[in-house]
Amino acid sequence: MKLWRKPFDYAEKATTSGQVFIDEERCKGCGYCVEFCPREVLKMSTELSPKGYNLAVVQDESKCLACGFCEVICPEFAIRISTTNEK
Amino acid sequence: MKLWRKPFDYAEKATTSGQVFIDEERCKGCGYCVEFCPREVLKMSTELSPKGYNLAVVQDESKCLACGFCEVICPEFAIRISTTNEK
Amino acid sequence: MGRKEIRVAGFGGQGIVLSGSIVGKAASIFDKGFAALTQSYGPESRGGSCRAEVIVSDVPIDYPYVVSPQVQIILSQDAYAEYGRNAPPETLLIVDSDLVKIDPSQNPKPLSIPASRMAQDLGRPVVANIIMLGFLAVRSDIVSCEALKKAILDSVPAGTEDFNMKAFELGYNYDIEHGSEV
Amino acid sequence: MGRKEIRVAGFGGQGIVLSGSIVGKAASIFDKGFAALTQSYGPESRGGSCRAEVIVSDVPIDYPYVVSPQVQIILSQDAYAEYGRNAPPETLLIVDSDLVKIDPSQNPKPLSIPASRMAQDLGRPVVANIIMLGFLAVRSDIVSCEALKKAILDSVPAGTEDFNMKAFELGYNYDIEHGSEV
Amino acid sequence: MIDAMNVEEPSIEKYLRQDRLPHIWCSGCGIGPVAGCFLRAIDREEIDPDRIAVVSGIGCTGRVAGYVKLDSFHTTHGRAIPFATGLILANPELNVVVFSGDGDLVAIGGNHLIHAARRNIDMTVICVNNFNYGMTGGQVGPTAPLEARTTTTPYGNFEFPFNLPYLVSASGASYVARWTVLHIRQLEKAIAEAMTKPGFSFIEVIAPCPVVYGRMNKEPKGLDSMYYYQEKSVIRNGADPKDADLELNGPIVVGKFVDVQRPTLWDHLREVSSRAQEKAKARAKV
Amino acid sequence: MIDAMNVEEPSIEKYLRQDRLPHIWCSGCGIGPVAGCFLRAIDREEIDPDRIAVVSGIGCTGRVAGYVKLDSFHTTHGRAIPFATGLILANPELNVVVFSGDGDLVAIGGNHLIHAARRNIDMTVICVNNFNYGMTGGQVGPTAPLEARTTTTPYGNFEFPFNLPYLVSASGASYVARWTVLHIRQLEKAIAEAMTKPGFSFIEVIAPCPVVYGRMNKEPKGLDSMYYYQEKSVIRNGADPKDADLELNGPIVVGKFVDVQRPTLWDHLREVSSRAQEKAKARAKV
Amino acid sequence: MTEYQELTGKFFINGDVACAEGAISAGCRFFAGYPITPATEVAERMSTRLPQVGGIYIQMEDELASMNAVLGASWAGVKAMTATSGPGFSLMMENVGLGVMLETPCVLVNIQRAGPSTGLPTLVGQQDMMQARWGSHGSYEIIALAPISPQDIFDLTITAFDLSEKYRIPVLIMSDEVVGHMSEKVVIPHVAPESLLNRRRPEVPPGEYLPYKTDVGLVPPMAVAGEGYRFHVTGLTHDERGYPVMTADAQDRLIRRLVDKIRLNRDDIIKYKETQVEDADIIVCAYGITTRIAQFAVKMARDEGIRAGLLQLITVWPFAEERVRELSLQTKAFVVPEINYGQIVLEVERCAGGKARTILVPHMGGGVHSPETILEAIRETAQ
Amino acid sequence: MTEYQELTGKFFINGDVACAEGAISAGCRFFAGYPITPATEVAERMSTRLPQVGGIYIQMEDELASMNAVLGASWAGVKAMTATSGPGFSLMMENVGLGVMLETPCVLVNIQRAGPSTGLPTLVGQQDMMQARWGSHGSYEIIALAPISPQDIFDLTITAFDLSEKYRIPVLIMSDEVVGHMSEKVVIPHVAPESLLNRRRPEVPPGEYLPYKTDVGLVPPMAVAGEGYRFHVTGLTHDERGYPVMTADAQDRLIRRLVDKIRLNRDDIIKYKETQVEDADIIVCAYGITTRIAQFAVKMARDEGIRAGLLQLITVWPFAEERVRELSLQTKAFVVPEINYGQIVLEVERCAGGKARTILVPHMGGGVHSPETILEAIRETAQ
Ligand SMILES: Cc1ncc(C[n+]2csc(CCOP(=O)(O)OP(=O)(O)O)c2C)c(N)n1
Ligand SMILES: Cc1ncc(C[n+]2csc(CCOP(=O)(O)OP(=O)(O)O)c2C)c(N)n1
Ligand code: SF4
Ligand code: SF4
Ligand code: SF4
Ligand code: SF4
Ligand code: SF4
Ligand code: SF4
Ligand SMILES: [Mg+2]
Ligand SMILES: [Mg+2]
Repeated sequence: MKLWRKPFDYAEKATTSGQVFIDEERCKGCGYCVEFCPREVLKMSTELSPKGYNLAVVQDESKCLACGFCEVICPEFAIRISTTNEK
Repeated sequence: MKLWRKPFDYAEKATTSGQVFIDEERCKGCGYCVEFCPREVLKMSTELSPKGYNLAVVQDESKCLACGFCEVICPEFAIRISTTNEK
Repeated sequence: MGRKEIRVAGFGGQGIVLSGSIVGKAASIFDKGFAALTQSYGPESRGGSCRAEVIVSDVPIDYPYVVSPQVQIILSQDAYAEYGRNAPPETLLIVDSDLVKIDPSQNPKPLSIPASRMAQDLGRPVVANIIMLGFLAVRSDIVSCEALKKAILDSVPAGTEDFNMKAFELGYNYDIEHGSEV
Repeated sequence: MGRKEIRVAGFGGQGIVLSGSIVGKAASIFDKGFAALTQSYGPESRGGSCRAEVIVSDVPIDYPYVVSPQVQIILSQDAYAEYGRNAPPETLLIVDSDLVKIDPSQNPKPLSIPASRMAQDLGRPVVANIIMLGFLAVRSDIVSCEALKKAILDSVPAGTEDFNMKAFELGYNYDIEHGSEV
Repeated sequence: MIDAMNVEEPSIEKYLRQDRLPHIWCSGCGIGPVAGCFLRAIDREEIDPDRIAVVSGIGCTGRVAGYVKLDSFHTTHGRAIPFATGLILANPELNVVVFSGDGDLVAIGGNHLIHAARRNIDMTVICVNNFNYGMTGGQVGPTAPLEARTTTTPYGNFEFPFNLPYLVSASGASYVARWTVLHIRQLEKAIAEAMTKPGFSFIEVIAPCPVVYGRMNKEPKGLDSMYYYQEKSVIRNGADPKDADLELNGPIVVGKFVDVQRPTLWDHLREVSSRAQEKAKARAKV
Repeated sequence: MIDAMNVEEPSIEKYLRQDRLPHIWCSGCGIGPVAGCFLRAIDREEIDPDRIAVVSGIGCTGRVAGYVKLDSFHTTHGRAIPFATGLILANPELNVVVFSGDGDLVAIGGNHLIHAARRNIDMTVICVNNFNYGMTGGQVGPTAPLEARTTTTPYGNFEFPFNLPYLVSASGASYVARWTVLHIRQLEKAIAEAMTKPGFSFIEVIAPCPVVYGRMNKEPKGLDSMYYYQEKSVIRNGADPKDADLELNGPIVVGKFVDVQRPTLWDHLREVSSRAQEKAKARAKV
Repeated sequence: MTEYQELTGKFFINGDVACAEGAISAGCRFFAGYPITPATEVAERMSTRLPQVGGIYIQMEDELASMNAVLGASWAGVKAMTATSGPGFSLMMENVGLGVMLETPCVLVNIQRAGPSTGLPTLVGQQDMMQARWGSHGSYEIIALAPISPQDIFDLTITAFDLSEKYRIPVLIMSDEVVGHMSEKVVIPHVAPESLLNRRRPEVPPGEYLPYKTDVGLVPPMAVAGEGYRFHVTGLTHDERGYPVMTADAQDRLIRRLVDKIRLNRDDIIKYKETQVEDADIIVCAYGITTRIAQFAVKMARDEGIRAGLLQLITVWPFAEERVRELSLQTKAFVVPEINYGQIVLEVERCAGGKARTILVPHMGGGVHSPETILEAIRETAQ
Repeated sequence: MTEYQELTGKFFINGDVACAEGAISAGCRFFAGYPITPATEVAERMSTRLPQVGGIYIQMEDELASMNAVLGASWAGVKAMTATSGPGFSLMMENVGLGVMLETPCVLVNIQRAGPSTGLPTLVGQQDMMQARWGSHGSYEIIALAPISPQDIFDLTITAFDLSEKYRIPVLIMSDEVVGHMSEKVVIPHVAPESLLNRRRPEVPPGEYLPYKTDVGLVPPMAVAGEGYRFHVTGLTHDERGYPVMTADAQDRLIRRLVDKIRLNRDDIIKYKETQVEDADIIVCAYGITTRIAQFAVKMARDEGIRAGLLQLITVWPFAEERVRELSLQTKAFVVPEINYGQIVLEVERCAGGKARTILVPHMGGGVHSPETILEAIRETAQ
């Protein structure tokens, strides 16, 4: 039995997990993905891109629920979430 | 006492009487004045005017209440009612 | 036959352009010549001055306006003043006697027919112009009577053919019934 | 002094046109010469390529574009590729070191200052262009330092004067603090 | 419905360019009576005629500007409202009245209509709605009911019409009314109210166009239309304009639908102007 | 408000002209997410992309047409709707979507908007409302709230704005909704509904324009606007659009306001066409 | 929607109606317009006829909308037309430019009345001739034809559609109130669909199609919406892919091609008709209704022994520059009657280049010249 | 509403801003416009400045509305202006015609970008020059000025208002993106109100006033709304009373006067500037920004020993016909650089009348000519 090792957690239970790809060529650092990710998967980097933007980067992919919100809110079509079957 | 000689009549009591002037140069024979006069003061002539219209003419001025409706409805500004003080 | 010119003049609402169109159609479609109809009218939908001019010819027409008309049909006092009163004597002048007061001194005297009254008596004021065309058919050979009739039938709304033919006959026979003035 | 030409190139949002305008104003209003500022930008509000060119002269200017620049301030990699990399050696070339990677083989080596980082460190990214102007003031005599300062004060929003002067000084003193590369 | 009890109509001859009468409108055309109401409203409210400016576009109704002895502008098709906007903004002392047709104000001029209403600009718009383009010979207009016959809808009109009171109130008008030409007394009163009210006022007048629209829709005489109005009109002051749709041969809801107080464009402009002048005292940098 | 429970977003890369990315919109601009919703709605409803035509006017939003890998037309300022009208009438098999900005659709294009709604023509109009003219650098637009600062209202906006849902429903639209960019899931659903519904559909999307409008109105970053939407939005599906006015710093009523069934222009046209052809059998006279 | 109901035979109809019939014979199946005297009858005729032949008639809210709806319809693959007069023509100009830029086949009819502004709505003018060429902003070329009779407008409307399809450009029919409103016999022949020109369609699969890549000649093949090509077009300066490119280089390439596709094909496009010019000392150069008056005047002049001839411009734009240059070497003078205060005469004068005198015979509008006026000008010039 | 807040001194501003300041100095107190690159800054400046000086700035719903609001304001007695670029210019054309017909003083600024259609919104063109003359339907004349620098646009804006008031006509400022967006020093002097021209006002009492009756010259005095004159004006052809008269006669009288009031006053209206033309074998004829490039090229040519000169058209319309005719007798050739595919060159060629060659140096837009291109043309022509 593995149950005892995966304690009941609504968020984790209801979702699959995701991999996050951020296209650096497209990101303009608006911060939407970072701000509205329910799981604080992403953060803004402090580095300046060649066009002078701070880009979004993945901070802790393991938390990702693959909810896709970052993907749909991103104004730059810069994020792609791929779902991994289970955590 | 004159009362018995002027029997109570709403229409006559409430109004003064009028003289009707129709400008033949302006009338185009639409018939509005004739149709909507509450007292059948006016009628359409059967004569054709030089432009081919049947004009409105006064048929019985004595009935006129000077209500002015013919004047305001006339599309041609062709009618002028002048009020005489009493009948 | 060379170039022939007809002018119809009066005010808007009298079917003037339709008359011109019937004449033109008669001449160019049914009589197989050439015809050009031009028209002029003002901003009014009704009652403004209105004029149709038809040129009929056996060769293509260049200048499409009346230079000196063979026939003029006059349907208002204003039109009479403008075109009728001083028309050259060789012009055939036809007026609607209820709409035009002829200057008694004019010579030759224009032909006249009370077409609009006749139409009103018929209960169809709109056919005054067809009555007029019937009258014209007797008086002028610019278009053939046959062609005129065909053109009328081709031009009036479906269902009104009989009526219009009757009006045409009325105009055509007016002289016979009322005695020619010529 | 004849004709002198300055080009500032980078992308939209860097205050490039304002820099040009300050130089032009300094030269023509405070230094009493003539100056013409032209600009070119794309449809983007931000991030598109952007260029300002200032011609300074003691006689009226006819052709208002750069023919061969005395000074070029380069604020993006694209601009470096277009104008910086192959600039003639006599051109004074200044780049923002955080935004432009210089080709190591370029000779003479452009001057560089991390103006945008310095501005960010100040907490006011918008003053990067003013820092740059301070740096320019040390390196070039096209406009006087006095005039430049006046032009800055005349151009920035009320209430931000002190801040901008501080930024100017920062750029002006950069060499002293960081050692000149020339 | 006909209020026949008033006496002593003021003469409107003094407001007419008599040297231009008779006018060009057809026998039975509804435009004349509306023009008459407008002129009587001026008299009734004792509005200084020297301060009135009438602006029309192009159309039969647009000819109104040419018959009134007032400062009057016969502009281009659809552009009466922006022209009037220039007049009133440049001289707020004017009492500006736009008088035009449904095609002019709502087809080609529709954008200006809704924007003027939105701005709540001080003007009165009188729209004579005869459901078609009278001047050009009876083509379908944007108020023509579904299935109406016109010279460009020989198989029946296939477009829904606007409900003008609804459109104009949704845009922001302060005063919105609809009357037919037969409601001649109410119409005069409405125009008087509109002209004395600040902000944007709109009056739709349903009017016969016997010669083109009427002829094709079983109302070949003005009187036929008048009978129709008499029979089918329903006065519903205060009705929600949403419920004032018109249909072919359907009822005509008339009345005053909207009469609200909102700041006008001029109220706002005065405010802006004083702010600007305060700022200007501290001399702006260039 | 944020619905974070869906999984497996379909990729929209196949509908994007990737050779044109990154796009020209500023960091934080709200147009991108709306475009994304549109593309996902196509996928979601399995609409044949070969049959979609996208028409835009001129403006930042107008650039959408250039980024979608669909038949797409970048027309002139204000004229997307009439251009789209020609497309749909000439080929009713198309699914026509007009995608443009508030200035384009409601300022210069306002007349076409209300007339298309009136006709209930089969098209979906997506209006990105950022309260100003982004493309030309932030001038006041007809949806800018009273008192908003823009580059042409340095002393505050002195004109009332349109309430777009109200205007468009008063004109006759069959489907009317308003969402903000933050309501990204609802927006996608709304676009899907609109595109599959016959007749005229209109969706207003409140969107950040941080670089010009935001900068002047205390929302210098897109995120500032997003927080504002988060805080001030009130979802009221079925609300009377009349009550959906927007004010500076006021609440934002969002939701689906209108969803009714009315015959479309094409329904009417088919009818007319069959009448005409019957008549034509009895050969018309010339 | 249904089969084409052909209408053939001889009819006594006016120019407006003939124009509508010409359009239908040319395969036009979409008309969007806005009524205006004296062009309204084109629309009215279309509103009756198009539904009969499975086409669409729509009256738009204004002329701006009409012009755009026509462009949209053309991009859906349907031959489309609008008709207007001066004020509406002015309003359409911005989007004539869009038509040029997107390379959209369509036909725009201007039944000219007298202006400026509202002017004389019911009376003739030829005052929009230069506007036809220069009325939209930007550098471009256009094609404009001027008919002289109802039969001619019928025929030229077909020509207009052919040219518009061939060169992917809005073609203008610059007629006038007299031609529009005059009725004459018009022979409507059977027009075989094969005899009509149609825009070239792409022959490559969607993935390879570039909307503005030319293969042969200067006119690219045209895909239409809904076929799977998934193309993008824009009124911005663009490259072969149809993508905006904001550079002077892209502008140079694009505008040169747009202009040259007309300029370099001028021999195919320009049509004129000459009468007795071979020995003419004086050539009357005319177009539209004025041609017929001029014809009359030239006859009168010949009768008087003056060697007059007539050059009728059928294609007014592009202007018959070469031919006028040639003629200027063999004649003494051009007499140019126009119902305006001097428009096409400027082109004649320019091309005559001082070799032959150029005399304008203006008419301000509201009527045609009397033949005598033109004759008088011929006489004076002959002296 | 309040007193004029005068702004004088030296400023480093761009042409758009200078234009706005020129308008304010000229007494303009009404601006209605619609934003468009590269003219937006004119509007933006006006939106800040007009409320300060008691004027009205309004952003209308489109350019059609803007043009009409300007006309309305002028008829309320206020000097009024609008500013736009190509697409908006096209949209304004119908109502430029109304302005001409009603004889309405006002100023319309076109900061030209490259077209056709949306073209290159942020980049320069000089492609609307013929449209300026011919863009509205009907026969009319117009005045158009072309500035070459911010200072020049300041000055010419004042001139434009003066001319518009004097001749009661919309005056066009045909500037371009480079002039509009370039910044230079502009000296704003104190402009004494007495030095400005104002429309003549009626001197007769209301009963006797006829809006279009001329007393001296061809320009009638102008009443404005609200003064008690109770006048009527119309875009229809009209008589002296302002009443519509639908005849060719009325048309002839009216249009001749409208045209002649400009043509016969051309010596007062037309301004040009000549540099070294006296001995020139080749005269470069230029206007707007191109003048400055041409100036540079002429200098280079002179340095090479080529006798080149420069004719700068300040007034572009009416065209400096007489002067070009005169010069064509003394020079060998005209070289005409334009940022278009040949517009003003057509007028030069026409007026040169074969006496001097005319060479176009076209630039399709999106940039100015390089001085070398013009020099090259001069060189080739010189051979
Ligand atoms: C730009 C322009 N387009 C079209 C016209 C032609 N035109 C004149 S009046 C009119 C419509 C008139 O309809 P409406 O406004 O309803 O007035 P009505 O004649 O019915 O009173 C039209 C289309 C015009 N003068 N100008
Ligand atoms: C006829 C015309 N007028 C003006 C313009 C300039 N212009 C381009 S985009 C635009 C406004 C854009 O505003 P909006 O539609 O709200 O789009 P946004 O940029 O805000 O997304 C304007 C006025 C133009 N291109 N054409
Ligand atoms: S939402 Fe997109 S553009 Fe914004 S920070 Fe995240 S990845 Fe970058
Ligand atoms: S998919 Fe959801 S959880 Fe994962 S990074 Fe994106 S917003 Fe966060
Ligand atoms: S005033 Fe009244 S009663 Fe007298 S005629 Fe007129 S409508 Fe009849
Ligand atoms: S209402 Fe006027 S126009 Fe009509 S019949 Fe009576 S008088 Fe004549
Ligand atoms: S056409 Fe109609 S609207 Fe015009 S005047 Fe005649 S009846 Fe009145
Ligand atoms: S200016 Fe505004 S609307 Fe335009 S791209 Fe930038 S943020 Fe978006
Ligand atoms: Mg109407
Ligand atoms: Mg916007």
